[in-house]
Order: sequence, then structure tokens, then C-alpha cells
Amino acid sequence: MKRSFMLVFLTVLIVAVTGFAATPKDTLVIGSNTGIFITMDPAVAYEVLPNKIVAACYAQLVNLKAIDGVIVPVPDIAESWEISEDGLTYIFYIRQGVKFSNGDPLTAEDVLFSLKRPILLDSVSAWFLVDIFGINKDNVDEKIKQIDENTITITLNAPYAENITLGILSNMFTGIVNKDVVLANEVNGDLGTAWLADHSAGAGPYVLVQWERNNVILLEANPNYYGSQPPLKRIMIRDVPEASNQRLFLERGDIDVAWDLTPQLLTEAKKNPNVVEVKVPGHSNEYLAMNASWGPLKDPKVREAVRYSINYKEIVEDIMLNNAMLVQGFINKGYFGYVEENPFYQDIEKAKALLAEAGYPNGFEVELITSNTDTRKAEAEKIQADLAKAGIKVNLVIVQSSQMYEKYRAQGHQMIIAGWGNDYPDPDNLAMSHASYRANQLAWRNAWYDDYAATLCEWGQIEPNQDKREQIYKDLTEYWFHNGPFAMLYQTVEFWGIRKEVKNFEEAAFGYGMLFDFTKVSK
Amino acid sequence: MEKTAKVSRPFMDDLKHTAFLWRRSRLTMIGSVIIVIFLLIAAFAPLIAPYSPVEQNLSIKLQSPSWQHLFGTDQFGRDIFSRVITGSRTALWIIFLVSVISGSIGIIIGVTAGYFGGIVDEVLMRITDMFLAFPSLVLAMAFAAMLGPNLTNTIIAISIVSWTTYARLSRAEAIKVKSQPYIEAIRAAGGGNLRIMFLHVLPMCISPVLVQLTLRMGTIILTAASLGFLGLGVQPPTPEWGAMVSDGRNFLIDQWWISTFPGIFIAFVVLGFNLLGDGIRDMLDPRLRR
Amino acid sequence: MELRGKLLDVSGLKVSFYTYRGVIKALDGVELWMDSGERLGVVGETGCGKSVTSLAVMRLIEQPGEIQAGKVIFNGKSLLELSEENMNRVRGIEMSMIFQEPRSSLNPVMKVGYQIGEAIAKSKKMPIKKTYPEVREMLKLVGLDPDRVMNSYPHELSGGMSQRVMIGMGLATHPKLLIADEPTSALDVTIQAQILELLDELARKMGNAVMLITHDMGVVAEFCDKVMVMYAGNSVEYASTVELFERPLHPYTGGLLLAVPRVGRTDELKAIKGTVPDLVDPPSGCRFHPRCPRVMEICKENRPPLVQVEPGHFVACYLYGNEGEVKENA
Amino acid sequence: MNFGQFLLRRLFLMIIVLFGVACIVFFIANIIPADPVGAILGGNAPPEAINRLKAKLGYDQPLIIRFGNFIAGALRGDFGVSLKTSNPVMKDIMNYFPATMELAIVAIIISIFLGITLGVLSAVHRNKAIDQFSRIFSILGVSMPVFWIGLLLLLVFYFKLGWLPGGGRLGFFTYPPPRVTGMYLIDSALAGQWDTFKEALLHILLPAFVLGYNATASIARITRASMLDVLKQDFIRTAKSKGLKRNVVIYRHALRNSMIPTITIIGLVFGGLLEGAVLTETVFSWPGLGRYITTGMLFLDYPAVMGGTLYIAFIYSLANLIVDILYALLDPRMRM
Repeated sequence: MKRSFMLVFLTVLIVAVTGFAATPKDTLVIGSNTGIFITMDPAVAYEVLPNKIVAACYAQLVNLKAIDGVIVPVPDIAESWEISEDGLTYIFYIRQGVKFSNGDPLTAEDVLFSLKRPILLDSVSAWFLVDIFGINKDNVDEKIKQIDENTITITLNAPYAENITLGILSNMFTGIVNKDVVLANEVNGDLGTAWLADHSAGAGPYVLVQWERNNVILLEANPNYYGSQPPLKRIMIRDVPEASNQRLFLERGDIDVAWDLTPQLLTEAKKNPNVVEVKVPGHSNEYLAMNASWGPLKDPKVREAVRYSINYKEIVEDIMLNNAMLVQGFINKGYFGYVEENPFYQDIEKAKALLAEAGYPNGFEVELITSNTDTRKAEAEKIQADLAKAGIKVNLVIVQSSQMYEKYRAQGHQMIIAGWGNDYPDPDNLAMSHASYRANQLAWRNAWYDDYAATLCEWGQIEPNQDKREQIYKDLTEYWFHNGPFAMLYQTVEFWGIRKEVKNFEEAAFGYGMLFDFTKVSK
Repeated sequence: MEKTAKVSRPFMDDLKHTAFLWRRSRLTMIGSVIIVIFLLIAAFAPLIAPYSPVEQNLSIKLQSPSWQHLFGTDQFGRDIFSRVITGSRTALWIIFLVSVISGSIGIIIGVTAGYFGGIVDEVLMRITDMFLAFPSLVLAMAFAAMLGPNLTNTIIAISIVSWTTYARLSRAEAIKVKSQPYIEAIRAAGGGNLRIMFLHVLPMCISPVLVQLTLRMGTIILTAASLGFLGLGVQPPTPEWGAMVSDGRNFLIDQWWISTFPGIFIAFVVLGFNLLGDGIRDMLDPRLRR
Repeated sequence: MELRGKLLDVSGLKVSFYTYRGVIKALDGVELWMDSGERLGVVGETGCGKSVTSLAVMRLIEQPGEIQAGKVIFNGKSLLELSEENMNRVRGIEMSMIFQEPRSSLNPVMKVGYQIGEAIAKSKKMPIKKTYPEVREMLKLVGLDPDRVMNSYPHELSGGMSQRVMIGMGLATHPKLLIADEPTSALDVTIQAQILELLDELARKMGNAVMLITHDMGVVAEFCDKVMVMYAGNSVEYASTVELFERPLHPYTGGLLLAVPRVGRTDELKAIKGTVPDLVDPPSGCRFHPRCPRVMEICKENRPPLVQVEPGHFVACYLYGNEGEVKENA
Repeated sequence: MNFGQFLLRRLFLMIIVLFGVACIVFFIANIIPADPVGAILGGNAPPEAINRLKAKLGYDQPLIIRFGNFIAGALRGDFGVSLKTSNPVMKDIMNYFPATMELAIVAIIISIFLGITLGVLSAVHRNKAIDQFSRIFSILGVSMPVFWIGLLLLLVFYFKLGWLPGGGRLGFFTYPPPRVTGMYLIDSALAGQWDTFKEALLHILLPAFVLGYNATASIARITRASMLDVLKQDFIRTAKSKGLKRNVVIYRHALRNSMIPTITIIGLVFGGLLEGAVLTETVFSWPGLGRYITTGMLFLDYPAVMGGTLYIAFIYSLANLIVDILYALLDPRMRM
């Protein structure tokens, strides 16, 4: 590893022009705030950009592909699979002849080890397996078994729809790691997680060569990749914490992709002929949530009044500068079960009438908490001004995101602006979190203890018939619109500023933010 | 022909002389004029400000300076001129409170340490060293995070971080005054420790601390700005200069006015306080008054 | 105008200070002169401008002071017209100075040997290191043990020792004129005598002229050949020491001498009434007239010029028939 | 009290101060009403996952025990494991601190050189053009926030003129020199890689100037004041009476004396630098300890914040100790 690393940089050194000219032809340079990254271990990684890096370095049991606008699970290491009659057991047939980046062959044993690892590590993303599928440390050995040298079976605790199961299994934590290399680097029983934080031992198109924290992450093409060699030999992610700096570097040509621009910075950067804007529908949403157990917000009429006070159009157009989609249901556009309807708009008279009906003719005072990013602060100030028109006096409390979640999880908030990023591309993930308090997720946090909605969610989870399932989600959304504790602001749009030399970046980025296929990008 | 000697009472002469000195040093004059303007702006802010500093009007957002909007508008279409004018009240409030709190903590600790000396001095000075050794921004961040981000907590956070200099200053002064013969005389006449400390030692410390306070008033606004930059400062929509500069930084390249005008006002006020501080120090420094 | 003093001739020297309180006319036409090897005492109450005169001669008057007018001819050169560089070639080499506060006149962070060596090195244009043997010689001459004093710092020396160092520094370059500004007033009496004796002995041996500035008439009597009495920025009387003590002509000089306790005097000491005038707006005419017991009308209008009424005895007073007057500067 | 005792007493005091700082740090870290584990797990994680991780990291132990472990660890230089980077905090500090130290050293060199020159010039030419300029320069230094100045200079020198690089410690494609001290300037010089040295120098100029700007302002003010004071002293008049040239009087005699109060300020100002790094590093993407602590703060990564802050306090006290020793060397009167 060391030798190739030296080789790579020596070539780069020779070919390197001074820092001020354009980036080399065979390398994609991304500028991003890497300060917030925690680890690159597939079993543990849980953030947006790191997940995409892990996806580039590791082949997975099952992968996702965007086929004509809809995300569908596709074979990867599991060449094919079957489901038992009772829908509880999935049998996966492992692809033969695949090699890891260091040349070792990828066997079913590696797959077994990789699937068990997150559970044994109590890792962050393990809750999918533990809390949804009911596979925990005690029963992991009989739930995940190796039948023969190319078959693996996984048994679930309930007959989930195929889309849900495969959606969950396409997450990062099923990245296949090279068992021998990982165990060789194990440190006092940590299953190699410290080593994997900044090294890679996978079979994906790229290899994690170096991660100097707060400075640079370098990926290099994997010579032994079983698929076709990617057009770009190297991906380099430079740490540029300040959004306005990312824009300067982009316009000067020192970076090819600015990852964290604000809408305003992108609008300005677009004026430069060398800069192109790329927009792709995202998979998360942004909402205003109301604690249904606090004061006036207990009354659904008051919640409805709040929903009619907000000017959603202005938020999308003036705050997000059209880098967002006006979607007011909780199921994302591009997902099965999406409901086209957007019933709410700013109608101050109606809001005031509803407030009067509920017994608050001259409004009330409420505290709105949110995290301290530029966009969230802008949204908070906008909503504060909108609600003021309906007589609701909003006091803002802008804190670190860690403190916001602390209060949110303890149901200690009154109003909050936050967002939800999907874990797997199925309406179940959104329904359970936004509508069922029994899932201990967002609905529970906002103290919306509604059994009707919770039951609907559970039906939708196991309903085999697609049309019936769609109707369930339609009824749930209708009900949720007018009784839920949420005012959905928008569905996110992923947007980047890139150099015009970077080709088919949009194809690589399409995937509702769940995917980013580096192998498609070229220069 | 004998010219009669001018009858001059000592105090009047002193006052006339101070006024004379004041007029003579141009810079102090400029300094005090700036501060007076700052106080007037703060006092009559609602009258001066043409628009409401808080009301949003997204149709006219990010307009460059024009006759309707002297300093242009920000990303929410709010008039920056009105926000800067109203912001002067917040700035004054922060400066006043922080100076009073950190000044009094500093003086009390400094005088007690200087006056009693020995163990008391040792312990208090070590505590001061602790706060000095501690990176004050991290301390301020921690307190602001702990108490929750709003105006009063920002003030407390900054005061907790900035009293150390005054403690050292007043301690040095107290030691100097304590050794004066007239203190022995008062003690001989039966004056208690507390009486001596508050009536004799404390007033002597006021002038150097006052000078240091005026010099540091600028940095108080800066600390508030740094807290704003790290996202812990005053909550919107209250206009506060530091937060305005930090929020405007993403617009620095194309909408330069959002950050620049509050920045200029900060520099303006800091310049005023510094010149005033230097002037007061020169005036109070006996050597310069020959 | 032939020179009254072959070594130094100061005439019509005027110096003022621009302060917040107004323009202080410190020197208003000072006259004094010296021959080489001579000892001139410059006496007068504090604030009469004697120190300012010495600084003006050395051209060390700094902001906010300014030399308005006058001529200073020293060793054939007119000092006030010299460029700063040429003046630096005179200072420290042909003419040097010692001050009243010896310990604060030495640089606290530099070794004593180095500071003395600096003066020699400048005059002989050689590196300071090379001057150390000569410095040791000088220290011996002023009665100090070179081994101990050479490498010590000013705060480690006593007042007397520091003044000896200053004398050593002043005389190290064998200047033609040494100006001593109240060299002994900061020292206690026993040390004063030793220092004066040392100064006398060295100056005699090296043949340098000494201008001694003091308010102590006793010191003048012992040390100086000639005396110039100053009052409020003017030279009022000049004579040999003997002549002055026996027949003081100017009323102020008389008053001065009466105020000095001398062995064998029994009569009561009389002080001169009134206080030193405020130099911001000095009295008109002769500046002593408000305090002069024998004041006349003319004294109030005009200022008497310094005229030689007897061989070697000059006085500026209308009592002795001096005619004309000295114009006030604007 | 000879030099040895002076040193011993100061070291003893330093330990007490550091112990006090450790208490403050621990007190703050554990009183902030937000749990770090939640921060690491992010928004979506359910309560069960949080409690599991909390137990694993020992966050459910009583406060006193955790404080004991923290102090015992600190003495051994072990501040526990960072929640975010999952390696020992001390390893992280050793990794990031050289970057901050290098920035602080270059900043202090710039501010000493610039500060003293400005201070002396404005004292010698009082109230003339240079004096006014230097006062305005220092006032600006004290009145404009670091990040505003940083962004402005970046905009002008990097974006518009292109003379200086934009940020980071080296060009994107330059290979960092073999690690000896972790400071690129020294390491590249040791390894003789002069083009890397040049590049590192170019990269450090702007951030160091911005970080040092505030320090330059304070040093200039103090030097001017103490220079004016010294020039009024008697021994200056003696030096002039020895016929020494003007510059000799100013630089050999006056400057050395006015250095004494300036040195003490440099000690205080150095502390300000370490702390100013927090902002400068963010603006110039400088991977130093300042950013490590700020990102740690965002994530409430207690071990990292506690360890980092304690380390900065240690360096600050050390710097002050060195300044006091320098003070004694410079001013013979101090040496008993």
C-alpha cells in the first residue's frame, strides 16, 4: 500500500502544475466541509458524503440503481436471490470470481462476516437490523447463516414487502469487507473499526488511499475491480469549511465540485462562464414540527392555523432560490405512494379565523428551536415573520444541532425546524417515522399519539398487493395533512456548482441523494 | 504698575486646565465627538431609522445602496441602514453591561487581592491566571452554549471572559495606594479595612480601569461578532452588528454592503473609544499635566 | 566684535518652550564667556535658566523647546550654525557634560564599562571592545576599582560611584570644556566634597575648562575662578569669584550672598522678598525690579544691558549709570 | 531567591493554574445540557441506540469518577478517546497542534517585526504621517473581526490578484515533507525540499498575517508608549551628549529599554493567538487544533474539547514562563 501511495504522488508531483492552475485531467477535486465526517467504516458510516465515499470503496450485497426516475434494488455481490413462502427468509447467491482491491478473492465467508459485523459492533446503522428486522447479538448466528460456499440466508422477524427489505439491505452497512485484512488490523477486539475509519478493504471501484482529517481524503481507482475501470483515476476531497471559500476556489478552478454551497452563493457563482449548476431531486425533506402536547398546539385547529400562516412559495423561491421542490406530503416525490397534492398556502384571514375558533383570537407566544446553519436560520426568520402576520409571536432559539436533537428527542421543544433523510427508498421509512408514534421516531417526538395513523402505517408495511398499499398511503397522507403535527416546507434538491470541464456529473448524482456513482463522472 | 496676581482657586484652575488640555489634544476631541454621535444614534434610533429593522420584504432583497435604502437591503429585503441604527442600541447595551459587570468583578477581585496581599492575593491571582490561560473564545462559546444563545447570555459569557485585565490593573493600583503614608494615617485613626478599601483604595483604581475599559470596549463588540460567527450570538431578528457582519460574509463578494456597513460602524465606535481612552489616560497621567 | 572668551563666547542667547500653558521665555539674552582651562561658575535660584543654558550650548534642546536667537562661538566654531553631523563631532569630543542625577543618567540595561567605552570609541573611531584598556585607566583615575565596576550595572553602584563614572565618561575623551550641571546637589555632603575634589584635581591635570552650574555659593567659592550670576533668564553680573564675594554690585547678587550662612557670620540671614517671576509673562524692564530694594522708575521700563563697569566686572543694572537697553524679543 | 528558585516557584504555580483550568474545562463540558452521544448518532437514531452507546462509552458513571479518570489521564497525557475520530485525543492533538503552532509562530514573528517597527517609527516621528497611519492601522486591527479581514484579504490577494494561494497548508497536489516536527516549513527545510518550503511559506503568509494582525496592533501600541517613555529618560540625554548618532541613540539605547514592557505583552498576545486560531483556521481551511476544538464543540466531543483546551492552556502558560525568563535576561535589575 505504502509503495503505491508514494508512486501515485510522485507522478502527481511531476505532472503537478502550481496550485493556481486547473486541476489535473485524471482527478476529480471536490471541495467540502469534511470537518463533520466521523468514519469511513461501512458498518459505522452514517453521514451524507461519507456514505457516498463508502459506496465507492465497497461492493454491497444489494445495490440501488435509478432506472427511469425510480430507484430499484439491483444485484451486486448477490447475483440473484429468492424469498421463502412465508416471506421471512431471503436466500442470496454470491457472485463468483470477484476480487478485493488487494487481490484476495471475495467469498461467502467475507459476506457473512460483513453482515454480522455492524450488529456485533453495536454500530450506529445497526438499528435497522436490530430494531426493524429483530436480529440482535444473541440470535445473529441463526438469523444470518452461510449454507454453502456461495449462498447466504437472512431470516427476518416479519414478512416485510420485498422493496423494504432490499431497500434496507442496500444501505452502507452491507458493504463487504475483506475479513482477513480487517481481523489482521483488529485492535483490542474492535473488529478493525479503528483501522477501517481511514482505510478501505473492499471490492468497490475505488480504494481509500489517505484521509488526513480536516485536510484531504484521497480515493484511487481499484485495479482489481470486477466492473469496468472508472474514467477518473483519482477522487480528491479537500476540506474547505467556509462555503464562500468553496465558491472562490470553484471560480478560480482549484476545485472541480463545490459540495456545500448556499443557494445564494450558487446563484452568484453561476454568473461565471466556467461554472455550471447541477440540480438533482433530493431524498430528504425540511419541516416545521409542533409539539402536540404543548399548550395551544394541542388543538389541531391551531396546528392547521400555523400551516395556513406560512408562505411556502416564498420559502422555496426566495430562501432556497428554487433549490427545493414544493412537496407538502411526507412521502418523497419519486417514491412509490407519492401523493401529488399540496393543500396549504398562506391565507392569513383563514389562519386568524381558525385561531379565534380555537380560543386564541389574538394569537399566542411560542418558542421555535432550530440548528445553526445559514439555511435553517434563514427559514426560521422567514417563518417568524410569517407567523407574526397571523398574530403568533415566535421567539427563536438557534443552537448547535447536537443540542437541538437533545431537546427534540426529549419532546422538550414547542416548535422546531428540522429535516428527515430517508434510510431506504420505500414509503414505509417515511410513514413509520412521520405518522406512527409506536416507531419512537418523529411522530413520537412531537407527541402525536394517533392510533389510527399508527395502525395504517403497520398495514402499509406488510401489505403485499401494490394497489392496496398505494391506497393505504393515500388515506394516511390525507389524514396526516390536517391532523398531523407537521407543516412540511419542501423536499430537498441536491445542488452543486461544478466546473464546465466535468462531464455527466448529473447522471452520476441522480438518485434522490441516496446514490452518487463516481464511476460515471469524467473530465 | 504692579500686575495683580490672578486670584485662582485650585479646583477652578484645575478644571480650566483640564478643559484647556481637552481642547488642545485634537484626537481626544474627535474621539469624544464620535462617542457622542454613537450615543445620540442609540438614543434616537427609532426616529432615525426610516424602516422597521425587522420587517421582511423579499421582493426588494439584496438591493445595492440607493437613495431609498442608504446602505442597501439584506437577504430578507430588510433595510440595512435601519438595522445598523437600531443595532447601535444592542451594541450600547452589550458594551454597557459587559463593562459594568467585568469592570466590577475585576476591581473587586483586584482590590481585595492587592489590599490584603499574602494568601488572599496568591489565591485570587492564581484564579485570574486560570481564566487568562483559558482560551477565552472557547470559554465564551461554552458559557453561551450552556446558558442558551440570547443577548443576556452573550453578555454574561463575554463578561466572564474579560474581567481578568481589570483585576490585574486594580491589584497593581491597590498595592501602590496601600503603601501610601496616608493610608497608615487613616488606619492609625481607627479606620476599618472595609472602609479604607472602599473609600480610599477603590476610587484610586477607578481611573486606570476606566481607561482600560474604554480601550477594550471595541473588543467587546468583536467578541460578540466572533460568537455570532460561531453561531452562538444574539438571536435573530434583533439586529446586532457582530451577527450582521458574520451573517453577511457569504454575500461579501457580490453584495459587499451587507457585511461592510455594520463593520464600518464597529470600526467607527472602536476608533472613538480608543481615542477617548488614550485622551483620558493622557489627562489622568500626572506627568503630562505640567 | 572681538570675543570676550577665547574658548567659549555666548551672546544674546534666547530660548523658549511652547507648552500648553503658553510660551515660556526661559532664556532672554544670556551672555557668558570662558577661556580654556578656566573654571566658570554659573549661579542663580532654581528656574533661572542655568541648566537650559548648558543644554543650549550643547544644542540638546528638544521639543517643545527651541533656540530662538543668539551666537555660541566655541573653539572658533559657531555651534548654532553647525549641521547635526558636525555638531556630533563636537559633542562628546571637544565638549562633554555630566548631570545632576548620576544613577538615572546611566543606561540601566548596559554595563558601565561599555557606556564609557562608547564615548572613547566615537572619538577615536574604533570598536568599543578595543577601548576597554583605556576605560580601565579612566576608572582608576576617578578612584574606582576597574575589575568590580567594569562589568557591573548602574543599579549596582552607589550615587557617588555613579557620579565618578559620569566624570570618567565625560573626561575620557579629553574634552576642551566639561559642563557640570549641579553635579553634587543630589549627593550627601561628605560625598559632595570628594567629588568636587576629584573634579578639581582631574581638570587641573588634564587642563580642561569646567563650567559648573550650581545654586550653592559655597561650591562656587571653593571651585570657580570666575562667576556669572543669572536671574530669570538673564545674565545680571559677571566677575572673578574674589571680586564678586567682596563687592557684589547687582542688588540680586547682594541678596544672594546675604542668604548664604558662612562661618563666622553672626548677623541674621535675610531672604530676598517675593518669588521667582512667572516666565510666561515676565515683569517688564529689569526682571528683578519687583523684588529689588533699590528699584528706580527706569528699571520698570527698560532692561539694563550687561556692561563692564570695572575691569573684569560686568553688571546689568542702572544703578551704575549703564545707558541704553536691551530690546525684548517679540 | 536565585534563578533556580524563581523557576521552581513558577513551575509549581503553573501546575496549579493548569489544574484549575482542568476543573473549569471538566465543569463546563459536563454541565452543557446536551448529550454528546446523541450528536454522534445524528438526528434519526432511535433512543435505544443512544442508550446502548452511552453505556459503552461509560457516560452513565457518576461525575466524580469521570473527573478522577480525566485528571489521572491528563497527568499521563491521555485525554481519553475522541468520540468523533475514535483515536486517542492526544494522538489527534499531536497531529493537529503543529499546524496551529506553526501558524502562531509565524504570526508572532510577523507581529513582533511589524509591531515594533511601527511602534518605534510612530514614537520617533510623533504625530507625523507615520504615527497617524500606524494608529489607524492598529485601530483597524482591533476593530474588525478576524473572519471579515480574512475573507477580504482572501478575496483581494487570492481571488482578484491571484498572488497568494487560497487556503490550506500546501498546494492541493504538493506532497507534504517527511514529518519531523509536523511543521511544514521546518520539515521541508530539513529535507531540503525548497519548492515545498516556498509553497508552504506562500500558504502561511496570509493566515499568519490575519491571525497576527490583532497582535501587531497591540505590540505597536505598547512599543510606542514605552518608547515615548524611554526617550524622555535622562540616560538618553547622556547618550546624546556623547555625540552618538540619532539612530544609535534610538536603536542601541532607547529600543533595548523599551523592549521590556513589550516582551510582557508578547506573552499575553501569544495566548490571544492560540485562541484567534479558532477563527482564522476556519476561514483559511487550516487543519489546526483550533478547528479540532470547534468541530469538537459542534459535536460536543467532550474528550477532544477538554484535551484540546487543556493543551492550549498548557502551551499558553509555557509561553508566559518563557517570556518571564526572557524578561529576567533582558532586564538586569530583575536578576537578584
